[in-house]
Amino acid sequence: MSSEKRKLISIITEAAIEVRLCEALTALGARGYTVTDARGSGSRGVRNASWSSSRNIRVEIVCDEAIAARIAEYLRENYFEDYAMIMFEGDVKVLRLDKF
Amino acid sequence: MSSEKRKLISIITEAAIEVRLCEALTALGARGYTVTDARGSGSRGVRNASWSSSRNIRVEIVCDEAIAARIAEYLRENYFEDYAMIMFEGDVKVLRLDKF
Amino acid sequence: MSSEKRKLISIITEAAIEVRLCEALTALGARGYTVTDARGSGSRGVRNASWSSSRNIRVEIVCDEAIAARIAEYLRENYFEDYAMIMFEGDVKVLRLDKF
Amino acid sequence: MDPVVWFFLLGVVAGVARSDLKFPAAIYDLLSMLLLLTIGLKGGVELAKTPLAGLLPQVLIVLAMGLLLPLLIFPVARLFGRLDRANAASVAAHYGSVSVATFAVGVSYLNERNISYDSQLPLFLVLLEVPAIVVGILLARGIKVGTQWGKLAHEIFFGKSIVLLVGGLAIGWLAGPVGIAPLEPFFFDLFKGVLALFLLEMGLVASSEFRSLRNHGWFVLGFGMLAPLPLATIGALVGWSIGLTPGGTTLLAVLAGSGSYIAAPAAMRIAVPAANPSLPLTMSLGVTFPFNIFVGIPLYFSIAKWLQG
Amino acid sequence: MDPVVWFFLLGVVAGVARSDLKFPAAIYDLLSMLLLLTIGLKGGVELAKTPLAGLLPQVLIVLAMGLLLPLLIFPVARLFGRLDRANAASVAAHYGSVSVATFAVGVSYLNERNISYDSQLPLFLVLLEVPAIVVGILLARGIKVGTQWGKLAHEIFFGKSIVLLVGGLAIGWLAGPVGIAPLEPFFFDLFKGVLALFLLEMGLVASSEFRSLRNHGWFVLGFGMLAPLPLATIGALVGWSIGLTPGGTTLLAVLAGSGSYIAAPAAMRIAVPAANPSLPLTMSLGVTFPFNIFVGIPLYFSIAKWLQG
Amino acid sequence: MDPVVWFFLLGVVAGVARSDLKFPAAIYDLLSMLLLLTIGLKGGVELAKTPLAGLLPQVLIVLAMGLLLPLLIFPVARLFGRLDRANAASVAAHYGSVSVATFAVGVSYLNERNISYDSQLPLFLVLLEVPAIVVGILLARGIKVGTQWGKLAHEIFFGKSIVLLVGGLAIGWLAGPVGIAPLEPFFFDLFKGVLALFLLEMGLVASSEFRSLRNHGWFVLGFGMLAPLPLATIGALVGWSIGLTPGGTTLLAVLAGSGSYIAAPAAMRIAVPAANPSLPLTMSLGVTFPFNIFVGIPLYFSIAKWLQG
Ligand SMILES: Nc1ncnc2c1ncn2[C@@H]1O[C@H](COP(=O)(O)O)[C@@H](O)[C@H]1O
Ligand SMILES: Nc1ncnc2c1ncn2[C@@H]1O[C@H](COP(=O)(O)O)[C@@H](O)[C@H]1O
Ligand SMILES: Nc1ncnc2c1ncn2[C@@H]1O[C@H](COP(=O)(O)O)[C@@H](O)[C@H]1O
Ligand code: NA
Ligand code: NA
Ligand code: NA
Repeated sequence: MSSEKRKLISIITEAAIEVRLCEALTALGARGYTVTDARGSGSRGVRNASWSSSRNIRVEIVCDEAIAARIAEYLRENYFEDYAMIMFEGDVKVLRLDKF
Repeated sequence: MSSEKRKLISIITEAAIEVRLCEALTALGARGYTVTDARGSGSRGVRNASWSSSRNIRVEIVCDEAIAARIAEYLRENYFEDYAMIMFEGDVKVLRLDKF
Repeated sequence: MSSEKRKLISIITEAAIEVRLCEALTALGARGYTVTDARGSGSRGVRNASWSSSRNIRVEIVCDEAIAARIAEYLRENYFEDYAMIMFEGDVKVLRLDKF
Repeated sequence: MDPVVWFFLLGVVAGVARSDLKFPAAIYDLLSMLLLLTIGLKGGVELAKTPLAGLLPQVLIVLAMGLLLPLLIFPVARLFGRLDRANAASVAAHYGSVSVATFAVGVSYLNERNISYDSQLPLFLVLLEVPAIVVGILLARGIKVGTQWGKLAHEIFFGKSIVLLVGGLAIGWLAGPVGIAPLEPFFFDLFKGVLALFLLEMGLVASSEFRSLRNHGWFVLGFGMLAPLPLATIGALVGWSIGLTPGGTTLLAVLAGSGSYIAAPAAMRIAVPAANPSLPLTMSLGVTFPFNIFVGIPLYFSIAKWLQG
Repeated sequence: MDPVVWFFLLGVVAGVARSDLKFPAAIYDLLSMLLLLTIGLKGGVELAKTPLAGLLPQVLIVLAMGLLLPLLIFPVARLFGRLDRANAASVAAHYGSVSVATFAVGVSYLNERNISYDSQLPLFLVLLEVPAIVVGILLARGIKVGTQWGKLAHEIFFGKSIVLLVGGLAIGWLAGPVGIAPLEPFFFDLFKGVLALFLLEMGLVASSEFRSLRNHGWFVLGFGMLAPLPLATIGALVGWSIGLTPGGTTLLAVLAGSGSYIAAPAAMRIAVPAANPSLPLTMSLGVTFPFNIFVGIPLYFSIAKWLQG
Repeated sequence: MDPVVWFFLLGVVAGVARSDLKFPAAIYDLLSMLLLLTIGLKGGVELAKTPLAGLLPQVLIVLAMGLLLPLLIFPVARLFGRLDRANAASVAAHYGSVSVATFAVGVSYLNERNISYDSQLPLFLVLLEVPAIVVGILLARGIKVGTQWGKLAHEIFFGKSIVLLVGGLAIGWLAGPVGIAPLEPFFFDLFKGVLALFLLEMGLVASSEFRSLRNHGWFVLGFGMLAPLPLATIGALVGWSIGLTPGGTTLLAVLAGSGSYIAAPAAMRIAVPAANPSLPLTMSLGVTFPFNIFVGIPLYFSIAKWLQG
């Protein structure tokens, strides 16, 4: 199968910043992204999604190494300090190369 | 821990085809699948889930290499051209081998 | 980017045990976890989320090898036999090491 | 103007202004379920009051109209829209079928003016939903072998909107006015409010369709604006010919002149994958729906009156 | 027939026909919350009108019944169902406990016929929910050491259905008829409609339970059909012996003859993991619930009338 | 006591007892949407009855109050709370802005006692929502260059709560009492019930805020308890000075004395990331809201009556 390696970036953060974050991702060169609603717990305590300000989202971006690095850099500079946010990166094989 | 390598297939596509897609996956030999609701953006534009026809789903299948290849093949033939869809594949270690 | 390898544990199981499971994860040393609602199908049949007792959740934990092993061990002992549950483990690179 | 229409405008404004106002999917599902069930129930209760005997001829004529409309639309879409076969067929299916929300606005338009309409109209709504979709699929695929017609038919006839409309009709008919009474506060008294919220959501979606207008070129705008009137006129003529009241004639015109955006999109997406789903949706939701609730409905009403008198 | 029951049938038909009609989880949660709160509120308002003094003996007898029923069911499930200890205990817990929706249908059955019932029935509903679950857990686990009884008790008594029922009762009782008045349009007037939607969803679920019937063998079908009558008769006798009205006696029979599918499944899943959750659910939702709303309730009512005179 | 307040208590009890009762996010969204829309609609209908001409001076004074309040709160938070600039500004924004739910409870408090209030109050609610947020942002960031003021302003003015409040106002005003009539069963008759459910959810959230109280130290508790009265007094004085009725004066006091937990948190989270979002939320939801509905509202009402003579 004609496939190739890409990075899968997963960001879990506050729903409040969804719009701005997704705009930024596109600006940083991501060809697309996927968002799912989530809840959870971490260093900033339990965020259980019942009240609007305690909702999480899980944003996933499939992209190449360069963009992945740019996104990581951007998040560290703009969000890590002030927002409930984690980010991790995995390796994936994709089809439809043109799309990523 | 008695575990072994498997593939984790992730498909992000239009909610409209959930039923048919899941039937197909089972037919292709997948022992199971997991579906979560999603929204996102890609080459076919923003799909923000508010209106029924603009909803995405995220389908995940843990399976062996052979079935993974069959699924990829099947999607390329039947869905890639006409549907908003991406697919990527990662490596995972599983417990309960019997189940995959 | 100052990053390091961690394990990403994914557990897909019955929503009924969310509270207890998350308590256990914290007790086992996980610094955090993320939960999303899901539906799916597997050896225990179709769980399509319409009725409260047929809902699934997808729990993800980013943690180090040791904790990952402990979680796997714990699940095998306490849940695998009686509950609809699968678990798989992948490799991820994380930022904000302090958090995991 | 009917206040519910203001909610549509509010949605449009919020959407155009890129407000973060958004309906959770679950709420949209609830609202559309209530809309469909209530229209069915109301129709069933009305039907229960009237003898079904004489209805058969009317039913057949309306069904015939449902089969005819897409056949008229298809060539237009092919010629003037220069659309390929699949997309032209999809447009035919959408506009041959009906818009439940437009119908609801039409009903509330008549209620505001205390104009009664024939009890079989909701039945006609149900009858008109499916045929055009079937014709559209045939136009797109031909009688290809290998097509799982059984499966398709099943997906169309047991799609949720049909099930809720028909189910509501049946329950309303079986229970009758007396039996339904205890359900009225929930289904009937709240109807206007549920419709208002649904229109608010539709406004939000319509606003995003506006944006995709330019991607689609002039035909989408043109067809969305110009098709309703002739189509509605056919509906009005049929209504008049089968002897409906002015109110009933208006609503049949509304049904003929409106484009589906619930049943048809779902069915076409599965049956005709090659058709671009956003094209007919932009037409029916972004252009025709606003046109109908602001201009169409009053216009069709005057046509109906003129025909009758 | 009570129109709300038609909605259950509609759900069954849609489910059996594999329609794509589906309730979002959030809507199911809303409907069940409203159901529980409203039943509680109604009960509380009624209680506020009556002196609680004389109630204690009745309360104790009803509680005793709640402890007795599972003890009767357990051996039956062991012997005839050849179920292992955990599963037999789970069945005992489900059928010893009560079905809120069946109760609601029973209430609306009586309302349709303008038959009044004793104001303490909703209180009895609450009282009967828990004991059987506790007994069931004890039957399954024995007084094992290591069991976190405190934690379990907490999860049972503060489970959402109990909290909403008891909370509703308390609020209704504290506010009284006058205080509740402004809440009536939302909670009371809409109740029938909310119940109808809930039954539609239950029909969808029941239809999928039908399918798993064959996996479970004859006992599930047999027990689901045959258990309600004797259990309900016990309830009717108790109701009669503590001097309830025919209406009240009917409802107590309904409570005894119905199987839980909200509180019990949740509790047993955590407390008795070894028990197959689908077994009692298929029984209570796939067999007993339909039996009760179509056959049982009228039957129990005639038993109640016969007992009274 | 107003029954809706019992629902808040029920939520608190359930939350403190760590019940698994939880509102789906979609339901919370629906309830808050209905709350905002209804308050807007009611206000608009009232406004439609009264000449807007004389209103302008009042409007300006109320806006001035909205700009003043945060400027008073900021130094207090800096000095006594020893909060850094961002957090002090955030507190100022939250308490300078208003709490829609507290206003709703205030309205229902007056209705219970058949006390009328001036028709422009909902308008004032809208007017008071935004200014404090803007001031708060300015206090936090200063007139920094590089701040995308346009984008910020857009996010604040087209935030969903503003859109729904203003939209409701506009529709209510345009439609007027007659036009809105058909929407009353849904929006107005159900209002009390919707508010009750919303307060139940708020109780659940408040209970979790109680837990984080200790993380925040005494200032949060102290400010949450002591700030409302002086702030409300300012509101009452303003109300009295512009000649509002006792009812209207009470509600203006309620607005001044309550802290926002919908619009302000959303805006501050984006505009002042450095501010800890949980701090003002714990204050306004965990301390001030309960204080206001149990102690504040009656107190403000007596102040209002006393002022009036
Ligand atoms: N170790 C972890 N594994 C999985 N998810 C996590 C982890 N830590 C944090 N999260 C998620 O990220 C969100 C923000 O994390 P934090 O900034 O640590 O509060 C939490 O609410 C969780 O949903
Ligand atoms: N690069 C990407 N990363 C993550 N998700 C994507 C990406 N591209 C597309 N998607 C998701 O896949 C869906 C369909 O993609 P497309 O066919 O490109 O429109 C989108 O709506 C997104 O939810
Ligand atoms: N092979 C698989 N791939 C993805 N998800 C699965 C798989 N098998 C099971 N699941 C998920 O795990 C849940 C429980 O699995 P089971 O215990 O096999 O019934 C199912 O309801 C699915 O959501
Ligand atoms: Na049409
Ligand atoms: Na029972
Ligand atoms: Na304030």
